[in-house]
Amino acid sequence: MNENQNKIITENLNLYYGENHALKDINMKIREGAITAFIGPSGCGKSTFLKTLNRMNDLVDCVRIEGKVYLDGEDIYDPKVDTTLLRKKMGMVFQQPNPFPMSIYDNIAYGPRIHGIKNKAALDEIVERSLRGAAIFDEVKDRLKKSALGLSGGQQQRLCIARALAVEPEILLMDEPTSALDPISTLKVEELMEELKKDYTVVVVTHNMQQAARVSDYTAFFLVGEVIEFDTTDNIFSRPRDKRTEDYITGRFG
Amino acid sequence: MNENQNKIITENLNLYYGENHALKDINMKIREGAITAFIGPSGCGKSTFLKTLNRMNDLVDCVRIEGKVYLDGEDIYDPKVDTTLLRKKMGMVFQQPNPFPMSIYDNIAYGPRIHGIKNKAALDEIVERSLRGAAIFDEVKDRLKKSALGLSGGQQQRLCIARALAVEPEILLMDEPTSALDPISTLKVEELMEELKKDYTVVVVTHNMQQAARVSDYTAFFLVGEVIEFDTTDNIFSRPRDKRTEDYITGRFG
Amino acid sequence: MHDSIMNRRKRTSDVFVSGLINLSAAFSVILLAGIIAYVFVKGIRSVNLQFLTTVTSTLNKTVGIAGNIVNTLYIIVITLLIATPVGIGSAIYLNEYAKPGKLVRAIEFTTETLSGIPSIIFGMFGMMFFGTGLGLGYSILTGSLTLTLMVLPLITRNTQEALKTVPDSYRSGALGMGATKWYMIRTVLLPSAMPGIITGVILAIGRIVGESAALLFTAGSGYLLPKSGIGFLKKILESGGTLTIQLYLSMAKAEYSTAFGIAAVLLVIVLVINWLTKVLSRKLDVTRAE
Amino acid sequence: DTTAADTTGAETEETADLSGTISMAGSTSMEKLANAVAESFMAKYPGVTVTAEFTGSSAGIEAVTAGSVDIGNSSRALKDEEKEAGAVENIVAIDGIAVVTDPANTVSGLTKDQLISVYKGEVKSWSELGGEDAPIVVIGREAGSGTRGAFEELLELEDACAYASELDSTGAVIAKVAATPGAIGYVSLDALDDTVKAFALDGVEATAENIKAGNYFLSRPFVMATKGEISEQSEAVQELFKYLASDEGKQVISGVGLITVD
Amino acid sequence: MNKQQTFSILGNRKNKSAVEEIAQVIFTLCAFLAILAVISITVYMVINGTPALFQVGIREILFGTAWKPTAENPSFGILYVILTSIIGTALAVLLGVPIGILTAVFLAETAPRKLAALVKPAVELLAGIPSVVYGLLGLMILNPLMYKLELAIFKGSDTHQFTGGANLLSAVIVLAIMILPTVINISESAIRAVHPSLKSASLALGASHIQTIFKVILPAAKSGIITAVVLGVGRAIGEAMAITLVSGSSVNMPLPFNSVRFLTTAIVAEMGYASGLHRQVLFTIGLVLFVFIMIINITLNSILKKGEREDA
Ligand SMILES: Nc1ncnc2c1ncn2[C@@H]1O[C@H](COP(=O)(O)OP(=O)(O)OP(=O)(O)O)[C@@H](O)[C@H]1O
Ligand SMILES: Nc1ncnc2c1ncn2[C@@H]1O[C@H](COP(=O)(O)OP(=O)(O)OP(=O)(O)O)[C@@H](O)[C@H]1O
Ligand SMILES: [Mg+2]
Ligand SMILES: [Mg+2]
Ligand SMILES: O=P([O-])([O-])[O-]
Repeated sequence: MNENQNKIITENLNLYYGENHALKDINMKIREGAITAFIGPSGCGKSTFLKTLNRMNDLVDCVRIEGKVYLDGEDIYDPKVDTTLLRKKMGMVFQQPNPFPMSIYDNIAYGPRIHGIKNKAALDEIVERSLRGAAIFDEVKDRLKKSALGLSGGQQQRLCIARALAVEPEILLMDEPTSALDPISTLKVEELMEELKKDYTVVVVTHNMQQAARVSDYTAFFLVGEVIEFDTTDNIFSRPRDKRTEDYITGRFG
Repeated sequence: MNENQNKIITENLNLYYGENHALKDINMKIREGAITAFIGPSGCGKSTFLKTLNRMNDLVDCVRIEGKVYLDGEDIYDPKVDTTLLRKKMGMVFQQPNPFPMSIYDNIAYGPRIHGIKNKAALDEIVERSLRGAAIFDEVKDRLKKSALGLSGGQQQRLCIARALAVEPEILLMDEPTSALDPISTLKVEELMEELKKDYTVVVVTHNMQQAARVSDYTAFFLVGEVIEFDTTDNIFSRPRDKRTEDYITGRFG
Repeated sequence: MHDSIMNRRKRTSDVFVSGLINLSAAFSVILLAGIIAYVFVKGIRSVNLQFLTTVTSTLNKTVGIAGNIVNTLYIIVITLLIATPVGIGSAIYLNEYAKPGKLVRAIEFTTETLSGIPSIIFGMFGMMFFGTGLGLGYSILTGSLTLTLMVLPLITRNTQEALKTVPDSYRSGALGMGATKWYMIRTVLLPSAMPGIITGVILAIGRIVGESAALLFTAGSGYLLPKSGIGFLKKILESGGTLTIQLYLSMAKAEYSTAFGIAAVLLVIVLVINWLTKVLSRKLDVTRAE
Repeated sequence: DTTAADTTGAETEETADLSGTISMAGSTSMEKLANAVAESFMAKYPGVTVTAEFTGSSAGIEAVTAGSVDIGNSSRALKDEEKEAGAVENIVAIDGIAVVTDPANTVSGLTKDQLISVYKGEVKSWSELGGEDAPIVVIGREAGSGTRGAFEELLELEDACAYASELDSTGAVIAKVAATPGAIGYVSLDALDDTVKAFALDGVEATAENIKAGNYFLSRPFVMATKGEISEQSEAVQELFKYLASDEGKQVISGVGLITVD
Repeated sequence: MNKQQTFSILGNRKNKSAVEEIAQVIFTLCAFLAILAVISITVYMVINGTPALFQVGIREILFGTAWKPTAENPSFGILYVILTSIIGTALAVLLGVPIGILTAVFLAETAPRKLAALVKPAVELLAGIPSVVYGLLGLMILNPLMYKLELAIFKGSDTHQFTGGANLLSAVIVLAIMILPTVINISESAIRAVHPSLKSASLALGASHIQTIFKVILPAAKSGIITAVVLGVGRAIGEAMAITLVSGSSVNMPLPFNSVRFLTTAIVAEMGYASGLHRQVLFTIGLVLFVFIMIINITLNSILKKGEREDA
C-alpha cells in the first residue's frame, strides 16, 4: 500500500440543506492507509461531510451538492457510479447507534449475506471475528440469537462497529464511534483502528481531542462548514497555523 | 441547604431484566446539593440504576425490582407515589438524545406547559433561559420554530439538557450528557453543573474519567451490576480501596 | 485491491424485483385511473344543476340527488364523530394501558373478526338492535351506529399500528419530565401517530361511502331534503338513503345514467372529504414545525 | 255513490284535516311505484308524511307483521304462513314480465314451449331456434325474487331452471343481457329499456295493453300488505288505499308503467 | 436562584390523577366496546342461525350440494357455496395482497415523489367507490372479456354451461381489485413509519435499495403489513354486492369457468325476499361465514404473528 497516495480527494465541495449552506468549499485529500480525524464544535458539518463521502446524503430530500469527490481517482457523483459498490467500499458507523430490529447475529451477518455469503460456517466465523474486532464478543456471545435492541447504549454502538467491519470495507467512516463507550472499550476501538490502518483507510469524527491526538495521522479542523486547517496531527496539535485552531484545541474557544 | 443530608437512599436494590440480574444489592446514599458521578464499563448497569431512581424502568415490561429507594425519606416505590411529581422533581437527560418531533421552542416549553405555565411571555423567558443554560441558544435562536429533528447530534443533546432544565427539577439525572459534545460545549455543560449544584442535586453518568474527576464530589464505580466502590471523588481517584477501581481508572482494566 | 466503483450493473434479482414492483404499481395505477375515468365519463352527462340541487320527482319525471348528498354527509360525519374517538381510544388502551397478553390479543382478534363480517349481517343486526331494540327505526342514527361497528376495526388497528412505531424514547422523554400519561399521549404520541390514524379514517370514509347492504336495512332510503330549522336536527332520527343506496336503487331499476351520475358525484365528494381530513389533521398536528 | 261536487268538498276538507305518517317497507322492484304514490299523496295531503324503505318483499312483510311499518310492499303474492301471521294481501297493481335478449340476436319471437326448453337447459344454442350458432346464456333472478317466482310459476318451471347466472336485480339482468351476446333474461316490464330487445311470446308483444287484454301471459301482482284488514288501519292508511283505487291514483300507477287492477 | 420548597411526592395525588383515571376508564371502555359488539353480533347470529341447522340437519346443510330453497321439497345444501368462498377468497388474496404490498412499496419507496403524491389520493379514492359500481363495471367490462375466453376454451363443448363470463375467475379478479386500496394504504403508512436510520444503516453496508426494502424495511414494517393483510382478507370475505353481479351466483362447483355463489352473495341475494325456513337457513349461512372468518383469523394470527413473537 502506498502511504502517500490520496484515497479520497474533494474539490470545491459545497453542500446546502435548503437555504442552509452547511459545507463551504471543501478541498481535502485523504491519505490511503492513514487515520484522518475530523474535529470541530457541534454543528460545524463533520457528520455532513462524512456522509457526502459515501453519498448517504442522497437520502436527504432538500440537499444540494456542488463540487467533486474522487475515490481512487473516480468521481463518486458520476451517474455511472454504483452506490452499493461505493458503500461496500466505504463502511460507515453512525453517530447514533442504529442496530436492526433483529438478532445480534443477524445484524452482523446482514452485510456479508447481502454480498452473497450464504455458508453457515463462513458466516459464523465472520460474526465472531467482527464482534471480537469491536470488543464486544464476550459480552454477547451467549445471546447472539437475542434481539439487538436489548443491548445497552455502548453495546449497541460497538455492535454497529462490528456490523461495519463484517463487510470488510476499504475505508471506514466513523462518526464518533466511541462517544458512548467507557475508557476500556474506547481503548479497544482505538487499538482496532490502529490495526485497521494497516489495510484500511480510516476517517473518524471525534470530540475527544486526546483521541484525535492519540490515534490519527491527519486532523482536519472544521468550523461552521469550513475546513479551517488540515494537516498532520502533529502539526495541528503542536504548531497550529490558524489562531482559531489553536483556540479550539487548547479549549480557549468561544 | 444541608450539604450533608442524604437526598436519595437505596437499600438492597436489586433489578432483573427477565433472567438478567442487572443490579445487585445496591446500597447508596446520594448527598443533597452535590454532584455524584457513576462510572464503569459499558453494560455495567449505570443507566439502569439511574432509571430506577425516577422509576423510568416502570416502562420496561419484563423488569423486576426488589429493595427500597427513598427520596427525601419517602419510598418512591410506594403505591401512593405520584410518578409525575416524582419525575418533575427528578429531571432526566437520556443517553441518546430524544427530542420530540416538534419545534425547538415547543420541545423546551413542553415541560413548563405540563406543569401549568401557559403565559406566553413566561414561556418565552423559560425557553431562552434554558437554552442559554445548555449553551445552545445562539445556535438555534433564529430557528426556534423549526423542527428539532433537523439539529446535529450534539445540538440535539444540548436541546435535551435544556428541556430538562426548563422544568426546574430538584435533582438532575444525566446519562452521559456530554458524550456527543465538543470540548467547548462540554465545558459549558460542566460549568452548568457546577452552577446547578448550588440549588440542585446532580447525578451524572460519564465515561469520561477526567470529567468525573473534574466536576463530581462523589463517585460510584459500577461493575457488572455491583457498586464496587462509592466514595468522595478525591478518594476514588487518588486512594481507591479496591484493586478493580484502581485498574479501571488507570485504564489497566480488562 | 481497488476495484472500480464505476460499474453500474444491477443485480439480476434486484432488476427482477424492481420489475415486479413497477408492474404491480402500473397495474394498480392503470386500473384505478381506468375505473375513475370510466365512472366520470359515463356519469358526467347526468350531472347538472338540477341533478345536484333537487330531489327526484317520479311525477315530474325529474331526477335529483340533493337529499342523498345531504344524507351521505350526515352519515359520514356522525359515524366518524363516534367511531374515530372510540377507535382511537381503544387503540390507546390496547397499546399504552393494557399489559400485553391474552386480553389484548383477544380484543385485537375480535376487532379483526369484526372487519370480516359481511355488511349484510351488520345490516340485519343493526336493524334488530338499534332499529327495533332501541326504537330508532329506519334513521340516519341507526345507520351511523351500525356503520360505526363496521369501521371501528379500520380506525383501531391503524391507530394501534401507528402507535407501535412511535419510538419509546419519545415516551420516556415526556414521562421523564413529569408528564402524566394522558398528557404524553395527547401531545407526543397522537401527533406522531397521525399519519396512521388518517389512513384509518380515510379507509373508514371509503367504507361508509361505499356501503349499501348495511344501510338499506338501517338508515333506509329516504331521499327528501331535511326541513330547515329544527328539521335539520330531526333528520338524524329520520330515514335517509346515502348516495350509494340511491345508486343501488337506480341500478336495480336499470337507470344506469343516473347510477353513474351518482357515482361520479360520490367520487368528487370522497375526494373533497379526504382532502379536508388531511388539512384538518395538519391543523391539529402540534408537532408540525415549519 | 257521491256527486262530483260532494267529492270535491269532502276532499278539501280532508286535505286540511288529514295528518300523520305512513311508513312502507319492502320490495325493491316497487320503488318507482312507492315513491310515486308517496309523492303524489303527500302533495295532496300536505299534513301526511309517507316514507318508503326498500329492503325486499319478505323483509317488508315481516316488518308489517311485526308492526314496525304500516305497509309491507311485496312484489309477489303472500305465502300462507305470512297470511297466518296476520298479513293481508292488497293487490294494487300488476307488473308485466318481459323476456329479453341482446339487440343483436336475430331471433325475435319465442313460443311458450321454446321458452320453457331454453330455461330448462334442453335447448343450448340459438341455432336450434332459428338464430345464429351461438350458445344461449340463461340469466335469471335470485331465489325468492317476485319476478322469478311469477316467471317460474306461470311456465311451471319451479326449480327446473338451469340458470347460468342468478342476478339480484332487474337492472343487473338488463346490463348483463345487454353485454352478453346470446343471453336471455326476464325483467319487470316497467324497467325495460332499449339496450335490450324484448321477445314477442307466442306472437304477442310485451306491452301494457296486451297484458291488460289478457293476451300476454307473463305478469305478477304488486302487493301492499297490511296487518289486518284495511278498515283496521289508521285513517291515513285507509285514505291511501282509497286514493290508490281512485282515478287519480290509477293515473299515478299507469304513469310509472304498471297495469292497474280493476 | 430561589429554591422552591421541597414537596412531597406523595402529595395531592387524587385531584391530579382524576383526569388520568377518567382517561384510562374511557379508553378501556372503548376497547371493550369492540368486544361487546362482536359478542352481541355473535349471540344474534347464533340465535338466528342454529334453529335451521337442527331443523334441516347439519349434514344436509353443510355437506349437501343442492340449493333449492323455494322448491316444493326444499333442499339447503351449501357445500359448493362454502368451497367457493374458501377458494375464491384465497385466490383473490393471493392475487391482491402481493400486488397491493408491492404497490405500497412503490408509493413509499421507489416512486418519484410527484407521481406518488398523485397516485396516493387516487388509491384513497378507489376505497370510496361503492362495491355496486365495481360489480357493475365487472358485469359490463370484465364479464364480456371472460366470455370471449370462455367461448374460445369451451368451443363445441356439450357439457359446459355457458355463463356469459360470469364465473369464479371474474369474481376473484374483482375481489382482488377491491381489497387493493385497503392493502395499499395500510401497508404504505406502515412502510413510511419505519425509522429512517434503519434504511441508512442498510444502505451504508452496501445493500441495494431493493435489498434494503425486502430485508430491513418490510420486516420492520411487518406488524402493519399483517394488519393490512388481515383487514384486506376481511374485506374480501365480507364483500358481497360486487361479486353477486360478476360471479353468476348460481350454486356450482368452484371451477374457474363455472358460475358460482359465495357465502356472502348467498345471504345478500336472497335475504330480502326469503321467508320462513329459507330465511333461517340464510342466517345459518351467516353463522357458517362467521365461523369461517374466525378460523381464518385464528390461522392468520398464528401463522403471521408467530414470527413476530419469536423475534422479541
Ligand atoms: N430493556 C432491556 N431489556 C433487557 N436487558 C437490558 C435492557 N436494558 C439494559 N439491559 C441490559 O442490562 C445491562 C445493563 O445495561 P445498562 O443500560 O444499565 O448499561 P450501562 O451501564 O448504562 O452501559 P452503557 O455505558 O453502555 O450505556 C446490560 O447487560 C444490558 O444489556
Ligand atoms: N437533515 C438536515 N436537514 C437540515 N439541516 C441539517 C440536517 N442535518 C444537519 N443539518 C444542519 O447542518 C449543520 C451541520 O450538521 P452536522 O450534523 O454535519 O454537524 P456535526 O458537525 O456532525 O455536529 P455534531 O458534532 O453535533 O454531530 C447543522 O447546523 C445542522 O443543524
Ligand atoms: Mg454529527
Ligand atoms: Mg447506559
Ligand atoms: O320484484 P323482485 O325484485 O322481487 O323480482
